[in-house]
Amino acid sequence: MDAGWSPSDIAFREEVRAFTRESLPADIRDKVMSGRPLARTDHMRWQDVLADRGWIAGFWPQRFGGCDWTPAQSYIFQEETTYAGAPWLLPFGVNYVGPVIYTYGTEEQKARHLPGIVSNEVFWCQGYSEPNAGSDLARLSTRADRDGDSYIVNGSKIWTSMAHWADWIFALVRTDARSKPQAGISFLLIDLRSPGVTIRPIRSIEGAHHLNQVFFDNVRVPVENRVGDENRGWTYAKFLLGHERVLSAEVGKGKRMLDRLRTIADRSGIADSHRYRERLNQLETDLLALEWTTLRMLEAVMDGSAPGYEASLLKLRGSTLVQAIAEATADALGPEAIPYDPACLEEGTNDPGDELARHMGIVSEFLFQRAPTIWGGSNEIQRNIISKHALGLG
Amino acid sequence: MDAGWSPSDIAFREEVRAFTRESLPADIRDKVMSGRPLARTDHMRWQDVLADRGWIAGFWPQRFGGCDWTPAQSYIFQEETTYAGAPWLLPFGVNYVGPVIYTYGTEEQKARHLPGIVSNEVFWCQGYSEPNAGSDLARLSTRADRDGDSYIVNGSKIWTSMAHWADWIFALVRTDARSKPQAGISFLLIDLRSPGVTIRPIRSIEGAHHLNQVFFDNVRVPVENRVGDENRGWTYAKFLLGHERVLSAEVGKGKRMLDRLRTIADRSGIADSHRYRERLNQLETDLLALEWTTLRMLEAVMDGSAPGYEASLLKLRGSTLVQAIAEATADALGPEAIPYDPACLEEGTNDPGDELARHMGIVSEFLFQRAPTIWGGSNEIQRNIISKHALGLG
Amino acid sequence: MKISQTEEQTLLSQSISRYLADRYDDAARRRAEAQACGYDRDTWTEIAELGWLGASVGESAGGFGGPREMAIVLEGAGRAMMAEPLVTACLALSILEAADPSHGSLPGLLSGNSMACGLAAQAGSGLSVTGRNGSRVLSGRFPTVHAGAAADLLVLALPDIAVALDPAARGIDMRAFRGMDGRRYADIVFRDVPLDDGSVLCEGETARPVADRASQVFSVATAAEASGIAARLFEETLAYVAQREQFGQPIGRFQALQHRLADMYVAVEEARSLALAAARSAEDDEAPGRAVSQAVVGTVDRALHVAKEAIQLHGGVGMTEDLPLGAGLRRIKVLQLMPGGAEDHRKRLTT
Amino acid sequence: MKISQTEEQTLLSQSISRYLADRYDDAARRRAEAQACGYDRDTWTEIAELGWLGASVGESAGGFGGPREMAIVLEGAGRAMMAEPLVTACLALSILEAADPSHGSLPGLLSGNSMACGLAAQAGSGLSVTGRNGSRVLSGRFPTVHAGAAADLLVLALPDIAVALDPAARGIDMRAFRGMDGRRYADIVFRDVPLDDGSVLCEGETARPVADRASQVFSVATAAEASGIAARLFEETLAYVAQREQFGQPIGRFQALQHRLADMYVAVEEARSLALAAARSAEDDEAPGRAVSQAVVGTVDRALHVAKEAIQLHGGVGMTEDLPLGAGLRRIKVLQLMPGGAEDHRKRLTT
Repeated sequence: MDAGWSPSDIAFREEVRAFTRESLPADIRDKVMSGRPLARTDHMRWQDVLADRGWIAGFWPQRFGGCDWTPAQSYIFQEETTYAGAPWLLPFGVNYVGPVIYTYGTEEQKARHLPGIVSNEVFWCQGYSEPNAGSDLARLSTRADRDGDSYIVNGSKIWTSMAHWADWIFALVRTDARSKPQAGISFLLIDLRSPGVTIRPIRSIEGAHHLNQVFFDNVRVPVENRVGDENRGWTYAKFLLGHERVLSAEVGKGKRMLDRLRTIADRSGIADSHRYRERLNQLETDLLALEWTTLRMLEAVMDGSAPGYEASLLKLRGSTLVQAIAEATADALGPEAIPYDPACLEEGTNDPGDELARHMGIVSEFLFQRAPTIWGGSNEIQRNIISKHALGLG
Repeated sequence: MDAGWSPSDIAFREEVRAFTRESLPADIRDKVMSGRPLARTDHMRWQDVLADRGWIAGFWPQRFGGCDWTPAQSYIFQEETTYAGAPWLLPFGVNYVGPVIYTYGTEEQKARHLPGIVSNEVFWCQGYSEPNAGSDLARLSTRADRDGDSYIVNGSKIWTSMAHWADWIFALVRTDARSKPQAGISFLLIDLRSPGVTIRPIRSIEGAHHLNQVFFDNVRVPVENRVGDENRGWTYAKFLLGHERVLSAEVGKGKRMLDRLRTIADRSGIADSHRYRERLNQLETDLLALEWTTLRMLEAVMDGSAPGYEASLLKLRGSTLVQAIAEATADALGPEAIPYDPACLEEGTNDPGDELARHMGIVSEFLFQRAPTIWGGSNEIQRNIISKHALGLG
Repeated sequence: MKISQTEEQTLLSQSISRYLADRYDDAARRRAEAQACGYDRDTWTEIAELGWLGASVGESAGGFGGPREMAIVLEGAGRAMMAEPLVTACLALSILEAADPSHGSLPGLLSGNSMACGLAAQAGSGLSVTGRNGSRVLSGRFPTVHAGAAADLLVLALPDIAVALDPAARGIDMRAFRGMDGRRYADIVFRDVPLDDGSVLCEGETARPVADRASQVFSVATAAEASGIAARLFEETLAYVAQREQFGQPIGRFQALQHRLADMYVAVEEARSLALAAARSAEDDEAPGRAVSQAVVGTVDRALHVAKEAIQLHGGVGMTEDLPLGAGLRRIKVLQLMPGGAEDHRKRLTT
Repeated sequence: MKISQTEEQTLLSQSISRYLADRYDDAARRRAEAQACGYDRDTWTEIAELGWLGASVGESAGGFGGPREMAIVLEGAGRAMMAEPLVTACLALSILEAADPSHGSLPGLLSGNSMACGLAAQAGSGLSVTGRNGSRVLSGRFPTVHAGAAADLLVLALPDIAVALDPAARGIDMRAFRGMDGRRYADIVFRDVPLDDGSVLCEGETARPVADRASQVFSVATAAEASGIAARLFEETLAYVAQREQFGQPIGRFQALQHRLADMYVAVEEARSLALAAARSAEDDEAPGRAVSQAVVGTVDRALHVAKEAIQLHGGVGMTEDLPLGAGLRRIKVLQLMPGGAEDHRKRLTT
């Protein structure tokens, strides 16, 4: 079905497809395709390839190292690379902190931090959630007390993905305890090598280590590392949350996962079972709906009529769908899914020739995919946003 | 599976089964089995049969005309008669107002009203809901102003099932507008032949007329028709809502409806389709769960350990299940379900020999069964009750 | 990039909405249903004049649109739950367009002076054409033809032949009935109906794409109507929960209901997306494929969910004919169960 | 009328709860999982002394219970997500009871000094006994035997024969592995394993009821364990939402969550009812029927729903191994996918 792409969009899609086919290392692709965990070096190797091509931050303005991609191009890039088995392009630098810096940062901050993101030399992570502040960021209690030209930061951040791999963290911290909870928050850039930073790994239910708790014990952060005004960090955080979320629908990923489901079902002999067919048909239909909803929202973003809550709609459905595909894939393995030990996921064999290791990736992904309906604003929060903003139910 | 019934319970079940087999008129049974609408006379004929046997109000104390049935006997009676195709024993007199009168009424009220219920001579209906007071009875605004030995009633009641067939209505009315919403309400018995009463029929989505709006225009009601204290009607209403609800699970009805679904599927040739089998299996499993939950709750009621919210649990699941069976049955008809005109339901042919008329009953029931999840405290209200009272979530 | 609609399509959509808002409320629907033929002939002429029928075919056939424009018309009709036989009439026009765009009946049909019912093979059973050349006869049955008894022409697209028949022709038997959606249907049986040269629109190799087209258009129309109904039932519910007060506030303030409304909203948006996907596929003149069947199943499933939730969240009043919710549920059930409807597509997709 | 449990059964249930509360927290489970054999042998002896194993068989075999008592034990074990191989051990005891209640191994098994794995035919594949009388051999495979490598005895119930074998016997091949639920399993392959008179428990006509019994007991145990896990996960969630504060109040005050918790509560109650139905059916010694299969499917489906909701409603912390939610989800997935598990029952019910 023709989605109404322009000729230049179609040409761009071909370009991305050809580039990915040629440039994505086979071993990385194989890990992604089989759901096995990626090492830091896997992410970095692929992102280096993109950096060389100038495609790390394609949607950024050219003057900051981007390509001025339209939302359609960003979408095409994500869909094509993801479908082809490229690793998730880690969003912490390029999608999250980068746009905040080039929108609200000082010239010095832009000069210091943007090049490292575009060149894939600096690895960022995000410090928003705290043990007592999950969905409710207004409750956050990590303090930054002014001391001359520095802030002294104390507290901790949790669910910090990839913090153990990161160089820097951008964090929301409380700089004024007396004002209303949403006010009094500032947006700080913190070098993770600073004295007083400790990182505790958190083991996830699928056996992987990607989550962390980051502790700040009298960590000294120069005031020049604050983005924007003091006590207005909430504004920048909200800007960030709304940024580029149309891409979150993960249509390419859904297609890739459905391909694998079909392959496994063919191999395991359940492809003829009616139950499997009903389920596959349901998932394919949901993906078709998600794809066309994404396209409609993309169009709205491009012609300036985007309702503003399109991200919530796509996040809600996209996360639910990849979750369902991941479970259907584990189920398609049947009893063969059982010989999987999450405790061995990270240290265990990752030899792609090992059939059990392949299954391990599939079961691991079934468990891991319980997360997308929680992170980035849980689906309950997304329903709140939709009912308040799209439906006006206040 | 042996549910642990006592020998006397087993004997009672045999007695009810034999009695129903012999005494339930075949034409009434046939209407019930095929889902066609019952006339007032159909209900009355069957209830006369029960009245003759002394089984209209079996669970009532003997001194008021009942049989002192245990909850187990009440359950057995309902399951057996319903499964055999007996009409729903209309609850307004026997289950609702009767127990309120013998618990809170005066000797005169007992003497005047109870015999008519037990003998099936007086037809009652229930006046709780109002256009602006559905789940929230505290909002009710039908007024009863004292005038000497009478109240003057003004206002209207809505969703009054069978009001057009009824002789009397029991109604909640506001007798004190100044006190808190839950207070200031009284429980009145009103003769529907009183001057100033008008009944407007409401056509339901399945084409039947069972709902009504009852208007009161300066209706004079003797003060002696008030049950219990003035302004304490809320207490009696709550007593009534909690009364005998363990029976609401409708296990017998579910079994009867599943029998019909199987028959129709066999006839329509879909019995071999996997989709139908999955659905049937799901419904059968849900019914098995409902039945054993009902039995567990029944045991708890009898040994005095009932948690108090068992009615909500059973109502929630029972209503959802009969709704699902009714829809599966319409779906099993496939395209043959289409030639059904709700506008002709009441006046249309009820000749059981007419195949279309049989289908009419099935489609009508699919539509009608959207109601049980709404009436008697919607399922949303039941979830509120469970979360507050069973789960303590306040 | 033009994904959802062009400016012209937006204008069409707005004009439809205006007409429906001004002229077609629930009372109008009920009056239409009460007519002997099951719809209102004045309305029919009006909407024909407004171009609703011309929207479904291209200029070569005297119209100005195609599948996407037809879908816009049917989404509007679904929203208003119109009793008028738009699906069947658009289907007839599309078959004529594909088989014989200069067919003499087209001007009269487009102006609303006459009405044709289109019959796609997937809605029929036991269809056969026997005999050779001058002496062929058609047999078979279409059990659920909307407004069949009011048709001036029956236009059939079978895999090997497309024909246009006078409903009064020998061998055509009709039994009219009202369906659960309140509409008039005919159960049409063809028994050895002679096919003369005048009735044959095309045959042999050229008939297959016509039949494919009919199947495609029927699916697009079904998805579009279901998506319109879903949108309407959702809007009714949203308006209701915003004004209905219980426990001291509008019930739309209760979070449990808000989350269910959010899910209804998502279902409506997805139904719209799926209906669009189906229309775009037909625009590209693709053969009827898996995705189009999925679009039909997906929109009808979502519309059914929305209809049930609409009734539940309205409470008692949702069970009454005072509101159009029951009508919506009944119509969606027909779209699900009718021959060639969502269940048939699901069967094809899963077996 | 005694539907759910007798006084003795209530006492048993209370004693189990007490032991688990005192002695078996999540850390104990992790320690047990970390043992080479996959469970803790001291715990095994303790619970044997408390009568947990004796609960599954009647007096003739040296125990004091039956299927309902076994279900009570397994519901408790499910609640604690115990790593100890109770299902397989109870199954072995039940087969021995049905086939040869005076079998010499029983006292040692009941006291916990030794451990036997029971193998019901539904969990195996390619099972066959060939040859006649003195020279019969057994072949086949049981791919997922909990704690198989730690067994002192393997007790098999096949339709025509029941046997008890030394795991070290010639022709028995074991490959040990850890499953996604963190437990130790063995993939056991029997290749022409000679069956001497000492290993045969019963055969021919008398073997069928033994095999039926094994099948029944396996189902009862699966349903009971799933129902226990569901109850535990629900309780964890209820406690969490009551104390976790966000937006100025415990999240359990938010109505959308309340309604989902109400549905979880209903699922847990129904799982309990279905597990009870299965146990009562086995108590009455009925042949394995549709209802028992439905009870397995129904409890596992409900437990799976509860596990997913438990993780979702916990948010981030639900995704970590700091809580037992992931362990619960993984165990339920095993009960669903294992040979003879819920999916196999569903297949039987729907094809």
